[in-house]
Amino acid sequence: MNLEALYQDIILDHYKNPRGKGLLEHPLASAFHVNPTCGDEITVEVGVDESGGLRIGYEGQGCSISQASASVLVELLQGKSMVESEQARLAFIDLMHSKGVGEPDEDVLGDAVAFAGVAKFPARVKCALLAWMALQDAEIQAGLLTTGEQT
Amino acid sequence: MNLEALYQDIILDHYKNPRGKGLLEHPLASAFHVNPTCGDEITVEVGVDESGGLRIGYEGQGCSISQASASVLVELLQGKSMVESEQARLAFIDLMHSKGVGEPDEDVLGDAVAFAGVAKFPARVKCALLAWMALQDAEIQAGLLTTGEQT
Amino acid sequence: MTVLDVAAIKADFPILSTTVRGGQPLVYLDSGATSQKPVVVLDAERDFYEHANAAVHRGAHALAEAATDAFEDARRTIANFNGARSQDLIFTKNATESLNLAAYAFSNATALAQFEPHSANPQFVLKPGDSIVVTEMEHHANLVPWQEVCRKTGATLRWIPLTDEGRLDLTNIDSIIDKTTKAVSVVHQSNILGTLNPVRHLMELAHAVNAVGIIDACQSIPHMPVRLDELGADLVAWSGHKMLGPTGIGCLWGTESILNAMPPFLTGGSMIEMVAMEKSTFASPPAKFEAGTPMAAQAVGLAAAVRYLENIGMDAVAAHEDALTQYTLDALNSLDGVRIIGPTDSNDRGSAISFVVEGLHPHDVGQVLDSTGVAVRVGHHCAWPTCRRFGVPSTTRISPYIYNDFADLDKAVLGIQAAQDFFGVNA
Amino acid sequence: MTVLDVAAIKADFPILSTTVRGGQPLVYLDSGATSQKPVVVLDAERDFYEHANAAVHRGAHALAEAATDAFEDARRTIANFNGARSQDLIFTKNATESLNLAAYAFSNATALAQFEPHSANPQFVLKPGDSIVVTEMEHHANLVPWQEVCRKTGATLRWIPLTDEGRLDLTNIDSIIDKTTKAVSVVHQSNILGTLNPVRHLMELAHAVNAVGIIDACQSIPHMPVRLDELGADLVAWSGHKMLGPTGIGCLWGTESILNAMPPFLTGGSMIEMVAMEKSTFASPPAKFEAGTPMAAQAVGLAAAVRYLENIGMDAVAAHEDALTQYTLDALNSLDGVRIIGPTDSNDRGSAISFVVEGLHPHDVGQVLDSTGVAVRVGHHCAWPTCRRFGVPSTTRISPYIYNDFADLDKAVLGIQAAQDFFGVNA
Ligand SMILES: Cc1ncc(COP(=O)(O)O)c(C=O)c1O
Ligand SMILES: Cc1ncc(COP(=O)(O)O)c(C=O)c1O
Repeated sequence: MNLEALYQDIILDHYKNPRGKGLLEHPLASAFHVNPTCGDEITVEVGVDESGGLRIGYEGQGCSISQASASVLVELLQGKSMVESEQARLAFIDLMHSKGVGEPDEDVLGDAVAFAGVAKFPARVKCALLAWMALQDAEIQAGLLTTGEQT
Repeated sequence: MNLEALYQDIILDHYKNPRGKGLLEHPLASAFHVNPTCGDEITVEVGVDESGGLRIGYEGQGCSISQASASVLVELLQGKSMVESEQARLAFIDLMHSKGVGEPDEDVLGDAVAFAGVAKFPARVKCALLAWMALQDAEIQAGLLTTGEQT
Repeated sequence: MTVLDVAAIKADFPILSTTVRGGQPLVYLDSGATSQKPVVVLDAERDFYEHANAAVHRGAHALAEAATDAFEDARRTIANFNGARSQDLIFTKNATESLNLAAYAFSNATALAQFEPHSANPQFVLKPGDSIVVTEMEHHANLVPWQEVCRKTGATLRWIPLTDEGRLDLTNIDSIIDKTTKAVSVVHQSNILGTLNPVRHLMELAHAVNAVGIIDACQSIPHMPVRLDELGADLVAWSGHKMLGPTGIGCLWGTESILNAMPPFLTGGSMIEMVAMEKSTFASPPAKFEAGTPMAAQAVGLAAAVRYLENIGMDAVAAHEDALTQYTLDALNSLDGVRIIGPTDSNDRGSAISFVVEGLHPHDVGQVLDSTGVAVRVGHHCAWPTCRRFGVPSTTRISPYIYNDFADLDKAVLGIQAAQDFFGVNA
Repeated sequence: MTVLDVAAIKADFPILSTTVRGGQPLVYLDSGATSQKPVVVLDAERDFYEHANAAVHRGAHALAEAATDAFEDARRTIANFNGARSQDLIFTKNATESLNLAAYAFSNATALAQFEPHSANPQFVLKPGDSIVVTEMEHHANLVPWQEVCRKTGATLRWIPLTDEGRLDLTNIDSIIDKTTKAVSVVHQSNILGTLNPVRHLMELAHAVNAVGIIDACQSIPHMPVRLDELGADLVAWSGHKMLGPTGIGCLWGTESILNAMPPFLTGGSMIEMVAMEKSTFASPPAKFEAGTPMAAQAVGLAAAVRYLENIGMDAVAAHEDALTQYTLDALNSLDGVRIIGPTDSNDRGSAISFVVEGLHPHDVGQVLDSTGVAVRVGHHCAWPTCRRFGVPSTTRISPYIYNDFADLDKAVLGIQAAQDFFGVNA
């Protein structure tokens, strides 16, 4: 059993106690993404606060990995600058594509390092990435990110 | 080499000296058949003479087997009654589908027994049958044969 | 114990003695997605490549004859398995292509009708106001192609709804299949609910209004005796890979008259009669629907699979699966927090059993099972609208086959309980 | 001697050490129809079935992951072989399906335009007056699908004629490819004449009038280095079975923008984004064009074939074939009563060489060769209009590959002379 490697306590905790769940009052943009193999859904909304920091809201339904990943994302990136946020988002995508041999940087990824084990389960990588891809889409729509920066 | 088993002298003779080649003056019906894998073609025409015997004419181009088979057909069936002709035609088709183990009846098939060896070469069976299938078609069109009798 | 000697059967499938996830013996319960292959199938394919490989129907040399013979023998074997004539059996790459072939008959004939009205068979020509009928339990393969036909012709898609038990609700069937209906295409046995549908009756309703009747037999032909001529359909589609055959081969059976009436689908080599730059004419079925170099080795492999099933006997296969189904239903019905999606008793249902576990997402259930070596399918099983109908985003599905025994199902049940424990939802 | 160690290569192909027709060692010279398979390809397929077989892209268990990995690795390997990105490579069952996929983009978009004008990409919508351009040397697979498109849309088919040497006659090309032209689809290397066509130039002419440019690379990719991004095409089709791969798998490569613009072809599972009874949306390429359970084992087999070719090196393959071509042309040119159909010198031509023997029908030539163990193709080679252009009903074709040497070709030449003797036409 390598279940524990996948379902780190941090992941289970975020799954059972999601942080920052809920949509924004006045979002700049909203992106709805779905995992076509299992039907999991997420809506990610973005805005900008007075000090220029990112505002993120979300709603969704899905498995522990997809939901915990959304919760970790919001906790990690809420209020961050676009530069910091992009650094973390790209680091998370790299980690997910590392096939389990990546060395996550906790300074950049915070709780998201707990997802390192997911990268060993290719079929679950899509679950972990769902919110992060929706975020990218919402940011592009809001004009916070240009398509050239897509990964 | 089992070439001789396929290309019996009778076949080569009919190929080089085709009997009864040429179309009829006033056919009752005419059928054009083609072998879609090699492009060989035949036109078979039928009519009935004063004594009720079959009249057959043909034109075609193709390999030794298809052309010799047409020549043998005409020589064998020209002037025959429909009953005799059908007996021979069906016997020939049976022979061709015998995979080389059939015992051809020379009384019924005449020179056509020489085609027994062709049945061992599935790709050439279609060549040997080309004229015989066209004949059937022409006979049906002429009302000499009903579709129920098709094989 | 069931009627089959499962231990002996398992031994014929090399993959079933492998381990996964660091040493867990594989328990394969995902045969609804694809089946495993016995060694005779792998040997038959290899033997073809090593002794008979050549382009089928396109040559006159010794190998070309051997390849053509092997391919047409395979067609006879497979047709005969389902009581059909070999000239009525078309090889495709999978059931999805088979169903698209059927659907394209309608969109192609409709397009043709505009420019060559006399070449378009009116049976297949659609116009706004016409309808096509499917069910709410179709696999996407028997839904999306018909949606596409409707988008291209202006026809309307209708569907037979489901009861809460996962059966077809035929209450208003007269207003669903009516004189506007040009095609009725229904799944024989649902891959998600397990339901066995009254297809004969539906085909009769279709024919009563002169509609073409089509059956998706992907989940029935591998699991029970099916005589194609007794289903009452015009066209029947299924896949080879779900019945012990190789990937890359599917089948479409049709009556002689429908195959003659349908326009060709894929066009090119081997399906023609004559070709000129200006115009071509087409061969008779089945060649008419088999453009290009065919999947010859796969046809030979599927024939070996069919002979393997014939040796066991499809009655025995069905009896074995009935026993497994009853066993699984009993076990799941007795588990707290488990809800079966589909018929909960074993009447008129197959061995594919979907369920949800309260408080747990199917992905997580499947992951725990997987960690114990048990392979089940999680997701919407390409029947997303059916999931919606039952208010769930997805399900977990156990789908056993001839190589599974009660012990395999016990492991699955243990795995479900382990998942409840792991996520703490069994309190 | 050529650059390849043919004896060593032959040893990798089990079938090449078999005999035919009562003890004649097989000399296989029909690779233009289909190639033989090295043992590494057979092993790769078997290994997939014995260790990774599961439904690709449809499961989360260990085997499903292994199968998906193997399938996508195969896609990367095959794409990389031709300098392409894996997401631009679509798997089909054969080149014929690939070319039909391209052709159906036009007929489907045209039909859609009537009922959902905004969903139909104007690039693919045809109307009477529009034209599609092919050549007079197309394989039926790249001719009949376009004839069918024209029948369904009212567009006109045009073709580039041939010179007596079997080259494209571009004299009036400006009146063939003009502003009415919506697609130009041409064969890279002719399977009957051997001619290598100036496809880059033709693709430029196509793009100059905003037409979609399509190449049939069935006979080039197996035989020479081809970088897809350097051909200038929008879409390129080829088959796996002609390049040492299994039957049942083909490829279609497309530029990112064309694949995004084209409507889907086969629809069903695995190609969707969301499905409801009322409406579905589609996945991005390549999934968008890969409906149904894919030919996973065959993709893995084709990847092994590609690795085998990479080990030899495609430059070496091409050099080897050039030497065989020159050798064959010299031998045939010096035979009395033999006429080559196609270029008689080795410039811009491949190794497929068609010929006719005065006074002999190709079937009879082939039969005599076959009786000596030599397998060549006779017939119209699915290029019937090309035969007509040269005033012959059919030809005999020698088409060697990496496993053939000069001795094989000597045997073929002896066989032709034996046929002349046997039928007494060499007097
Ligand atoms: C030039 C050419 N195009 C297309 C095809 C069709 O390929 P397939 O039969 O594998 O679909 C072939 C081979 O048959 C060919 O040689
Ligand atoms: C009921 C049903 N129909 C159609 C299909 C499609 O079959 P394939 O994916 O082999 O084309 C499947 C399986 O995926 C199925 O279970």
